[in-house]
Amino acid sequence: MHDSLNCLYCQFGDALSAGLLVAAVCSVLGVYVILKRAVFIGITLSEVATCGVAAAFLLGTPPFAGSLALVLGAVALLSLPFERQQIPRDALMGILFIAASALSVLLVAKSGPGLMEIDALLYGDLILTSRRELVTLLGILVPALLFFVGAFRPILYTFLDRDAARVLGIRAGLWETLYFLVLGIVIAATSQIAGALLIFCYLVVCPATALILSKRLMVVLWIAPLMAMTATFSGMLISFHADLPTNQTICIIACLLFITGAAIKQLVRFLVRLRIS
Amino acid sequence: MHDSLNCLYCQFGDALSAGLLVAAVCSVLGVYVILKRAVFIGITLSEVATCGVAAAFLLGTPPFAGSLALVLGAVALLSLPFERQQIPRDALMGILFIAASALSVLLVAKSGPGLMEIDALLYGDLILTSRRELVTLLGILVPALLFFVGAFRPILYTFLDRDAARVLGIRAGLWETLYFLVLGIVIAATSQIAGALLIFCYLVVCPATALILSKRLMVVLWIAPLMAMTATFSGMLISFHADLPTNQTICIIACLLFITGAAIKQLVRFLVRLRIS
Amino acid sequence: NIVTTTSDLGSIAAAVAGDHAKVESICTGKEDPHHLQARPKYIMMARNADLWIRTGMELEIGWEMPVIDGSRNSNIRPGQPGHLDASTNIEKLDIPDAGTISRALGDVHAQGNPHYLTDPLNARLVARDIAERLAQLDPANAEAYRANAAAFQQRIDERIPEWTRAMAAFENQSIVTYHKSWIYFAKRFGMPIAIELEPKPGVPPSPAHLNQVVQTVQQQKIGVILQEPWYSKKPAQLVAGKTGARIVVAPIATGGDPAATDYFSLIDLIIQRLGGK
Amino acid sequence: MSDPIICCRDVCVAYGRNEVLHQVNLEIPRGVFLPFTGPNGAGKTTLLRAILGLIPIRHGKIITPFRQKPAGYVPQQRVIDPLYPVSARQIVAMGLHRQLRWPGPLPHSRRTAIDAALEQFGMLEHASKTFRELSGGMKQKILLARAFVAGADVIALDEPTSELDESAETEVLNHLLRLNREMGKTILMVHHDLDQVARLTNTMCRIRHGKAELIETGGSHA
Amino acid sequence: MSDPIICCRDVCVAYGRNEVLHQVNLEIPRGVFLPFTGPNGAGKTTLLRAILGLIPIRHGKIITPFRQKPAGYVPQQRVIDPLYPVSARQIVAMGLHRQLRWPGPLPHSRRTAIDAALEQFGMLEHASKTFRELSGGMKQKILLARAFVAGADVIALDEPTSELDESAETEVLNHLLRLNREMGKTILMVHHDLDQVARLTNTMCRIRHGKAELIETGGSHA
Ligand SMILES: Nc1ncnc2c1ncn2[C@@H]1O[C@H](COP(=O)(O)OP(=O)(O)OP(=O)(O)O)[C@@H](O)[C@H]1O
Ligand SMILES: Nc1ncnc2c1ncn2[C@@H]1O[C@H](COP(=O)(O)OP(=O)(O)OP(=O)(O)O)[C@@H](O)[C@H]1O
Ligand SMILES: [Mg+2]
Ligand SMILES: [Mg+2]
Ligand SMILES: [Zn+2]
Repeated sequence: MHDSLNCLYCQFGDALSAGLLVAAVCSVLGVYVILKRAVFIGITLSEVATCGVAAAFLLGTPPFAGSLALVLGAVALLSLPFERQQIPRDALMGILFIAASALSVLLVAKSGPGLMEIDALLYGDLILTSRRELVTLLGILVPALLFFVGAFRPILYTFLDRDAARVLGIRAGLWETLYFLVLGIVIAATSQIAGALLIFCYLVVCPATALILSKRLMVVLWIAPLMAMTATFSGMLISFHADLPTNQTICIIACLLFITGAAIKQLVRFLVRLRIS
Repeated sequence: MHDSLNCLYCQFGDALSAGLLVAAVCSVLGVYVILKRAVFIGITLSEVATCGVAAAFLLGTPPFAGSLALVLGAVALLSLPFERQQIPRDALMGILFIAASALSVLLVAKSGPGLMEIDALLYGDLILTSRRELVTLLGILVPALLFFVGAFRPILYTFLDRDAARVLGIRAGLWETLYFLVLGIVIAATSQIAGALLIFCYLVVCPATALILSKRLMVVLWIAPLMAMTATFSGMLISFHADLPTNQTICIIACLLFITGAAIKQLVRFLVRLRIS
Repeated sequence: NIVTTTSDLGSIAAAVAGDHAKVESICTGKEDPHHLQARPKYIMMARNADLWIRTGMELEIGWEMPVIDGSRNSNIRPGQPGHLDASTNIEKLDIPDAGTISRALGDVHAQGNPHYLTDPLNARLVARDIAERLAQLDPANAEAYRANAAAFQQRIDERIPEWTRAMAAFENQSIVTYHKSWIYFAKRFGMPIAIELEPKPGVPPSPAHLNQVVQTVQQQKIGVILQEPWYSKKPAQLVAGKTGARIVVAPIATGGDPAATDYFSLIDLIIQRLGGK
Repeated sequence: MSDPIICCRDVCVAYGRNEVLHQVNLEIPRGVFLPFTGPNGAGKTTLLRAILGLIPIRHGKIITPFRQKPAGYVPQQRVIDPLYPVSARQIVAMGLHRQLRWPGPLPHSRRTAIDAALEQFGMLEHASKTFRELSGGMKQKILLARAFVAGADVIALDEPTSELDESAETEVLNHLLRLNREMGKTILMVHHDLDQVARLTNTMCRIRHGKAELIETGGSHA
Repeated sequence: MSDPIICCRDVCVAYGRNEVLHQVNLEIPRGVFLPFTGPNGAGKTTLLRAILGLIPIRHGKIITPFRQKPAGYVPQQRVIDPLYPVSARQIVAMGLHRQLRWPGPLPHSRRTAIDAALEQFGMLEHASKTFRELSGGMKQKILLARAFVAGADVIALDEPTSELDESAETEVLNHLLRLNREMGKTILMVHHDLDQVARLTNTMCRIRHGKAELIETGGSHA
């Protein structure tokens, strides 16, 4: 008997679809986030977005314009080629994070509405996804995924071996900037709908699991979204039935999958060692 | 005429001393944090500490024991040698961050006091430093600095070229673990007193400025604390006279110093180029 | 089915509804109602609700509308009979003048201070409003609801003299609070609030502000600093250290302390704590 | 020989204050086998990378045909980020980028080209290893295969045989000679072994004291 | 010759499933000049690193004197994190670690030792450059200086001359010979040029098919 009250899909169909979509796309993009060592870009950009809203309130401009402007600015800075710089990319990311958090508080301290109001504006939670937001997500994530699939080779080659890529006639700077741009837009949009922590999780935990499990990029790019979708589905189911906050449950499931993956990996290593000697 | 009401030192002498001390020590340790590409270790460990307190409440153990235990566990994980792993150190750091944040919420969701209450326990603000906390800081930071000065060469060599260091008879694993251990304790203790964001700032922004300004490690290790102490002093002064939150003001001053440093660097480069051609 | 946003409302609504309706509250009293992590259960609660009662005045601004939207329960949307804003008939305090409510001077509580349930007489009003609304929604039991509300009001009336007596010592004795959450309570018992520790919600106190607090405490010989458990005690400790004032931590919502099981025991507890017991 | 394929006019290259190349004038004829020689730190790598457009020049002009047809390139430092889970075969496939407009599996003709390039250096059996699982010489072989696979007109190699064993070295040098003689490819190769250079060709580019000049190898080669 | 200084018994080394060295038995006499030869990917680097204790062995035992007195080591891959603001001189100073118990400026005797090592490779004028500002050959020279500066008894070099120019290569090989003949140092050197090897010594260690064996070089050397 189908008891619709106890059926996750009947009750939270939109949230479920949104979750699976976001999980799939973000975890694919996340493989490159890890390889490019830009792991904390998710929370950095959400701090920057908060700061943008605070600034927009102060200037009286529309809040989302402010947050978009600052996020794009941050992304532009981060897409600079760091190969020849004296500090690594993540140091700049850390500085952006600090500057954004501190500036938000200062902006709020001197004027504008409170931090709560800003947080409320940027607050997202997967379970609260509405039909309209689902459509927005589709409108952003599907083109992002298409971009990524289409530009797969030039982006991979640029990241893998920038010099060789440039000799091959690949416009490395352009692709790098485009990649970070798309990533920035995806993060900004999805964080606001599904929650910053959850997006961070999709961008990092699931790709990391995939990278541990396989040494083949193609396999990694398939495992990562599968992991993310599994975590999303089971996380939503568990949070539904055990009355837990959804986003955090999904994050924990993803982390458990990571731990399982790492354990399997170690086990396989151990077995191989045993069999050989 | 000395107006003690308008004198930062008379009013907040302990806070000022604590700030200068924390600034000096954390920014020295931070040079290695950046070079080791562990930039976000500051906020990761403070998330982990929160999670530890939440777990301690659930288990009925003393809260700080819980947070210390988890922080040490996280530090132990992070001091694993990542040179041969399939994911970089900061990916694991990201995973720890996510797991800790999500777990705190879940732990709190089911029982114990609210998350806000835990955050309040771990809340730190430089300006609120008491005499007792200043003593605690001295007790932790002075040994930490001595350790770092004493173990300067083995740690540098381990981080610079692990294989060569091992051939030279340096116990690379030991020094790496010790370094992260000291760092973890320093971060946990100082964050609680001076605030997580401020410590993050000392660990990242000032060392990054120093790294941009000089190519000599010794100079970097002197510039970084000078920068940090300048930012602390002027930040406290400004926050005192302009009625702004202290921690955030210091962070912004440090970021401004970074921007100035980067600009000077670019200017020098430009001038050299002009003079040559 | 009645769903209330905060536990205070829940407690009052339960008293009014008696056996004729099931009352559930979203916040348990341990969370700050400003920051809430959505769970599927909240949406299920909203979905099955016949009456939704909120504190209003933007207290739940962060999550209320997403939860209602997510529930797709059109009966409880604002403006519908199934939606009751408990603040409707409250005499609101702290409303910014129309002239100053510009963005530049904006305030978190743009519609006034929403922490009005700390005044028992406001609870009295709210009980009546709830009874009227329930009577409208469920005419069959209208009399029962009105009777319950009257009983609740009578209990309040009985307790008021007792509470006032207990608070007599505080009559015209200024106190300091952390957040602007006690103004209704203070007004009721004739206890002026001299200053808040937090200059603005979410913004840490600046040194100048702390000085001002200390001065105020000294000048007005203030003996008590009152705050909720979810704020850090450090600022209060600093002030207390310099002035000898006593720090009182009291819950502000039903369920915020094991002893505060319903609205009456909450007020009892606050007064007890203030009295130093 | 025919008109120059690469032309440097008054080229200055500097790192910060350190001017490595000073007013270099160089015309490299099409179809030449040109070793670059000179002591360590003379600026051979710098010149090669400047020609390939990988480092900005302070002054002067470099004319190359690489916009139309990219060069093949074997860098001196065999560093590819070890984190990337990318097989040796995929690195060789990178050389075919121009011919692989679309994502997805490689077309058959490309696969055979890649396999042939791998086979030539005896790397076919190691094709599925990732870069960090290869030994130093094997890394060099993979980068050689990547440079050759697309059949570029100009191939620039920076000490391409430094870590190869003797037979592989001979094989690579002979292959380069064949490419040069039979297919008219232009070969630019930084190399330290002057005896070998003399055996391969009779002109070389000597880089010294910030200058580059074409000189006779003085070898037995006719 | 005297008793063995390094002794491998039944040593197996594997990366995952790929067993690179299988039951290697090797006795390296004290004071020998021992080139390691073999095709690319044979396991030369693997064996050297196993002897130095840098990679775990699956099976067997390796006895070395490196606990008491560390070896000098020139790795094959010249990778030092380019981010570190550390000068070439400081990298050479690293070799003296055992003698530098305390932080602070170097004592005078150490400074002269470092300068001498730098001078020997003509790197004195480049001593204040950071590692990433050096050319490939210069990097190799710095790592050589680091390995020599402490006067280790055993020096293990992995293709130490691969990117040196001809004069530097001769200089390094001659220096190694002097160290070996005059000071009795044990030299383990991976090298590909068999002619040179034959000129240097009459025993070499050939690594092939997972085995390592000491054989005659068949060279003219007496
Ligand atoms: N990234 C860099 N930054 C600063 N200086 C550099 C950089 N790369 C090279 N140099 C300097 O430029 C000079 C030439 O270097 P280059 O790499 O071109 O030499 P090379 O002729 O290729 O030497 P080798 O035979 O050792 O490879 C050297 O003095 C080196 O120190
Ligand atoms: N980190 C690693 N992981 C997996 N396999 C490896 C690794 N390093 C080396 N190998 C494999 O071990 C074998 C021997 O490698 P090694 O580096 O010892 O060769 P080598 O004799 O030094 O070769 P070369 O002359 O090219 O330097 C090769 O097949 C290589 O693919
Ligand atoms: Mg070179
Ligand atoms: Mg090798
Ligand atoms: Zn409030």
